[in-house]
Amino acid sequence: MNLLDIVIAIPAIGFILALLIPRAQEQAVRMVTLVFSLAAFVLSLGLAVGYQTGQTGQQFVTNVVWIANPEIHYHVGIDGISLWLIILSTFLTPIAILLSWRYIHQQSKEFFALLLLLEFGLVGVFAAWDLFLFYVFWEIVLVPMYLLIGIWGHDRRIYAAVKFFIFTFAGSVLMLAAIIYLYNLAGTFDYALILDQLRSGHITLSHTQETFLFLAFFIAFAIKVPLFPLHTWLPDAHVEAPTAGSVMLASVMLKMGTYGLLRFCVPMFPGAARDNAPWIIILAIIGIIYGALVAMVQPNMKKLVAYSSVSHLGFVVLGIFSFTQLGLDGAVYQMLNHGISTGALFLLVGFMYERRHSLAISDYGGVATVAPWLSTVFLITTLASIGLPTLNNFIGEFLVLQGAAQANFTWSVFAALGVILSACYMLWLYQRIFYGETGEEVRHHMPDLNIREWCCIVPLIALMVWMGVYTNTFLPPVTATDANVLQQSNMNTPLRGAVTLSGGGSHAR
Amino acid sequence: MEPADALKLLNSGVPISWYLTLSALLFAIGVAGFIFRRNIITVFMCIELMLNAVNLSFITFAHQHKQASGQLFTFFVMVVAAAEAAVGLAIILTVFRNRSTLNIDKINTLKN
Amino acid sequence: MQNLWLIPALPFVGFLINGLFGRRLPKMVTNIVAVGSVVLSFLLVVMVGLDSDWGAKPVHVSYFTWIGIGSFNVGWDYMVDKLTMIMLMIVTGIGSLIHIYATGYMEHEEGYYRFFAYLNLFMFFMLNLVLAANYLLLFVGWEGVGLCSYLLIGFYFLKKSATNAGNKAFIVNRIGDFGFSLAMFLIVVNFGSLDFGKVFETAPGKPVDTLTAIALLMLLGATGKSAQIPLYVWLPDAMEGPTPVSALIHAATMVTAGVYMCTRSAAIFTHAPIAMEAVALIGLATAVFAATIGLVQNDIKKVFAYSTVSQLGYMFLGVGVGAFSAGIWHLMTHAFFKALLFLGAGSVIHACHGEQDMRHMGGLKKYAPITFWTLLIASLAIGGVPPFAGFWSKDAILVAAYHHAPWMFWLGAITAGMTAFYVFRALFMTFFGEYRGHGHPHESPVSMWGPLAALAVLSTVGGYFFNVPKILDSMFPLAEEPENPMLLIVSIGAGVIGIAIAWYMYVANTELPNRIAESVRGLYTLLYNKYFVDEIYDATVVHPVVEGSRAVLWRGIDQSVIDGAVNGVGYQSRGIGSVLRLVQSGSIRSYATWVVLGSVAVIVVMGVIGRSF
Amino acid sequence: MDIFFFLLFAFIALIAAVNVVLQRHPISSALSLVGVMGSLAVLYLLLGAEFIAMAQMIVYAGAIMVLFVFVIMLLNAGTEERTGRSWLAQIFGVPAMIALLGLLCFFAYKVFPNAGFVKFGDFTGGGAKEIGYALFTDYLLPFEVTSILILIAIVGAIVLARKELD
Repeated sequence: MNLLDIVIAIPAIGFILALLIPRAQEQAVRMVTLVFSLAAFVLSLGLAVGYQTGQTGQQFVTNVVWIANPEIHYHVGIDGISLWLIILSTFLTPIAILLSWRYIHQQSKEFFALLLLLEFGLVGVFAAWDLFLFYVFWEIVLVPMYLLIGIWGHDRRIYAAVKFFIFTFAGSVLMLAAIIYLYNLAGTFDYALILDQLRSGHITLSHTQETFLFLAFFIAFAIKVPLFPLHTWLPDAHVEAPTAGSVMLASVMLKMGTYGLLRFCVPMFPGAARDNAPWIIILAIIGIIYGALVAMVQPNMKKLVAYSSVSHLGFVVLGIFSFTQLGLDGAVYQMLNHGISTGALFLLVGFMYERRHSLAISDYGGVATVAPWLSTVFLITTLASIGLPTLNNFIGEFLVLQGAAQANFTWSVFAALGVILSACYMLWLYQRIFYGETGEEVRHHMPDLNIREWCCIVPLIALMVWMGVYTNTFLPPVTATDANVLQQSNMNTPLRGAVTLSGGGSHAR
Repeated sequence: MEPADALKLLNSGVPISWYLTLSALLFAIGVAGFIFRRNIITVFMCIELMLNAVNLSFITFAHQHKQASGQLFTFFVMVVAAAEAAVGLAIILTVFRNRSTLNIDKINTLKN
Repeated sequence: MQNLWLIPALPFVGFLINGLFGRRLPKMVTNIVAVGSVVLSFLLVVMVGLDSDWGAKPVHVSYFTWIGIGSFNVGWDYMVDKLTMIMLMIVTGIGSLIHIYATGYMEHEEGYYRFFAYLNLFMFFMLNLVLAANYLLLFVGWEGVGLCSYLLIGFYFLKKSATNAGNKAFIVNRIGDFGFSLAMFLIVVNFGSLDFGKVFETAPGKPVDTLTAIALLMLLGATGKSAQIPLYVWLPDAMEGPTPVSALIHAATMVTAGVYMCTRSAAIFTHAPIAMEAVALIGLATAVFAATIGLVQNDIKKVFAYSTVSQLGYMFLGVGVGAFSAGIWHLMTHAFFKALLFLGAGSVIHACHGEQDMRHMGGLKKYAPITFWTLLIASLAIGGVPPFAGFWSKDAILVAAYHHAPWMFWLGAITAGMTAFYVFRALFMTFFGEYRGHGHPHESPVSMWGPLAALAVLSTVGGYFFNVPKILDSMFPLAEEPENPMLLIVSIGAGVIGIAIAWYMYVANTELPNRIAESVRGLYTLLYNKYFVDEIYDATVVHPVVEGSRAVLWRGIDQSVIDGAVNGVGYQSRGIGSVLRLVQSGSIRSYATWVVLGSVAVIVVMGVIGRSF
Repeated sequence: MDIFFFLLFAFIALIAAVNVVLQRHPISSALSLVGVMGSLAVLYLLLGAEFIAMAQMIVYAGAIMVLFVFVIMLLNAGTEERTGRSWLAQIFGVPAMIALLGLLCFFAYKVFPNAGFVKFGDFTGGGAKEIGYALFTDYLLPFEVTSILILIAIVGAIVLARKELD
């Protein structure tokens, strides 16, 4: 029983406790869930403190047999990649709870309890080192999110919830099949053991086997990411989800996909990953540009932000499959950045929805006059999202693009177009919502931020600046782990050797 | 069959297959009721009948193998049957209250 | 000098104070914080200058590692050498004057504190840009000043045109930044570092192709920030911002960042002759192009805006022909006289109660004499009349251009004539003749004309006293050129002729301009509408992208193709389901029968299996 | 004697079972079912299952059937009306039943062709003592789980059957 187990257990305990509280005691439910989520956050900070940056491999390991036959272990541990993702999950859950404080009126007990269940699943996903355990947590996450969308969502919530569920479930079934196939080969579900066997040549996969296993995992993760063209569940899910659901979905759940790619797909099947990298990267780049272009023309704020997520996560996939140190680091950093900045965007959109009860951009305008602080924090978040230097996203995008440039310069040329387009859609959004003459409706329904909302947004803003200016806090564990991933899977040689300058004339546009 | 054989048979007891056949017959009768009866309570009773038929085979096997385990299975079946009856009848009550009918042909709105 | 960080930090603190608490602070405190922080950092710059012998002893300070991944390290490093020193002096010096001016100009505006917060933030980023010791940190300033420009152009955010202009500025700059960031990627790939020292040291040994690509991508960045063809379109629109902003950001400092960057990267450019040629050509083309547009504009700020574009073209011409120090010289003198022109224009607009159309001005000489005299000095400076500041630097560029390619010199000289013409046209339309506006024009307060006077002094003597090529001799050795009096005469003559024509058309014979406009209707319309470049961009880029995204990508691919495919799968399974649904009759007895049939089947199967074993 | 008792009670059980199915009124079915259970209890005794036979009488024939009768009374269930709705049951019902029966018998004879005979007194492991011992040693956990199951069933039955409070 080490700190990590406690961090995993706390949300589960909180979930059960919250369910035991009588329905009428809404305030008590809120307080209990908030306290438990805060406790989990504080303890997860202990993980960061106790983490030995220099060492590669997992830390805070617990490995006990869960089910004897078939052999399934409760095997959890963290490394530099999962460390920050776990902290991101525990960090955002209290915020999600706090922002729903007044917003959820009906069945609030279940709502807050489900948020804790979601946190439990997320932390578990990022900590699991046993494939079966991973799958269990993966599916646990699906349930509360499905319910959050389906029960507390907006008008088309059932459609969105079912679409979300079917898309992700279709993928995870493929993954389950692949996991069981691996079990048949390796005789264990324990990821570390499987990895050892694969690397030591104890199990040898034929080219076809490796490709199919890779694709099974890849599709499951790509749906979650979501990678173009598997992304269409995302806008619907986001638009219909309650604010807390959107925040958790965008900030942490999407990272499950990219985390999976980095944790399982690449190390287990390095050959297949390398073979398939070109078309995956093309899809990622299409996603970057396509997501941005489609975001530009959305009439709905949440949809816009949702499509921008497609664009942002394209960068992450690009970084992972560039197979360079900078690319991988940037991808992990970008996961965290996207969690912070897009989470904040959904949060702010949620604040505005609470006031004006509309998500249509055309229903706003001139908000800056009546709610200057709201517009200021929105502006900072917008700037973070479009990658202004000194704010967090810039670091991630820069590293990803730099990594991509080291692998193949053409990739970074096209991917960098996404940076231009992100400015287009975000600034246009900002202009339409906050600038201009104030309408009557807006004038009467747009008070500025209150204390509770400040408490939600200030930590996020602070992190944006911190992560943008002082990366030394966050990068070293990530770097060490990524270097390990690259080295162990023999991929520290860039994909295409040295960079060649193809067609210098095209750069001078 | 010689009379002596018949006497021998009489003394030696009942062939085990007879018990099993009886069990099968009772089960089949239960199935028939289960399929053909429309009153939900009767259907429920037919289910009990089937359970009893199965119990009989359990006990027969227990005798055959000279082990108490078979009887214990029966014991558990009975316990579960009791629980099932309690909940099942409660459900029937609720259904009747909502639908005012016990005819299972009229309780067919499981699909939306 | 370990206090280097204080130079940008002071305005940043000012930004924080004014930004966070400005609403509750009295105007006086806002003024003191905003102006004080910039003046203090000016004094600090002077102290640093004294310490480092004005950059002769370069200073390099590392504060902390910003991004550190293995061997790839980007630090938060500042450095000061002579080039930086000049830029620092310009930025903080002119910045201080304009801050003082703005306290008067903005006095009655809403969001006073907000304006000064943005302005201080701009100073922070601009100083960061100048002090940066690596490309990434330079990029921080580069994007940051773009942000402040965006915020300040859209300062009057109730006006749609202002916020549109802000967006345009940011996005067009982003296109330039795209090039710059690609250049950085190439630098890292080829040099393994972004530090100026390391890059410039190893640059000569790299293949010319690589250096050319890097330089051309940097040029793309520079055309965005410094408003060169093809990305100049944002600058004229940027005049929607308050006038001090136009003076500080869109004339004196930010827009010259591109020139600074190219000069800073001289080690790369000088080894990429094709890129140098491109810089010169783009600079010259922009200079001519913008000057022709400037000839016919009626909005006083638009005239000066196109003039800025044109003058920036000159600087690029200078850089492109290898006269880096001349480019920087012109950058400096331009900062003096263009800031003065804009501040003067602001004073004029102030005098005319917000009117910007020169056709509704006139005769202001007697109402606003100080403004007139200072503006006259600025006009003489930009017109290239000796001994005013502009003459020296412009002449240096033209001479360098002549030695590079004579036709460039001649085009440049013609442009100089046009420059003189339109600036004096503006001057004459504004200050001579009868007042054509409404209300009573009045002179501006001392907080406004004080800076004007200071800048006027600089515009008069600044060019001669601060002989940049001499100062930068150690960095950019002067080419020994034979003196050629013909060039001097031509460049002075062009300016004088331009002034004379302007006088003839707008003072002596005021009917003439309309007649000329009538006689060359088509050309006039073309110029007046700025060659319809905005419209062309709109029709060829913006509209297709937006509408294409909406119709093809979103409605088409996303909703029809992908969702259609997904829903198609859904309908298929539903079709299968509807067949299977017949089984689900809802009749419990049917279900019971199924159960029995199923158990029969199971028993049969098990029997078969049992037998086979 | 065994065979006599077996045949007698098997006959009663079958008749009663057929009666359960054929009676139109549920109360008659219920009473017939009691008959089935009673005769089965005797057969259990013959098989040496004393405890189970008693439990059969007390729990099944007693408690559960009383519950049935209560519910029938409570709902005032009359004879059922004929509403032929299931063509499937009409067509496949009887064949399926016969096939099932045939199969069961077939396997009964197949698996136990001459497996032996049941004789009263051959097996005495079914007394209360033996059952109790097994229940509290080898089968302790299932036993306890069963008690929880019953508890849940009680709660469930109450929740389901109570009138809506609000």
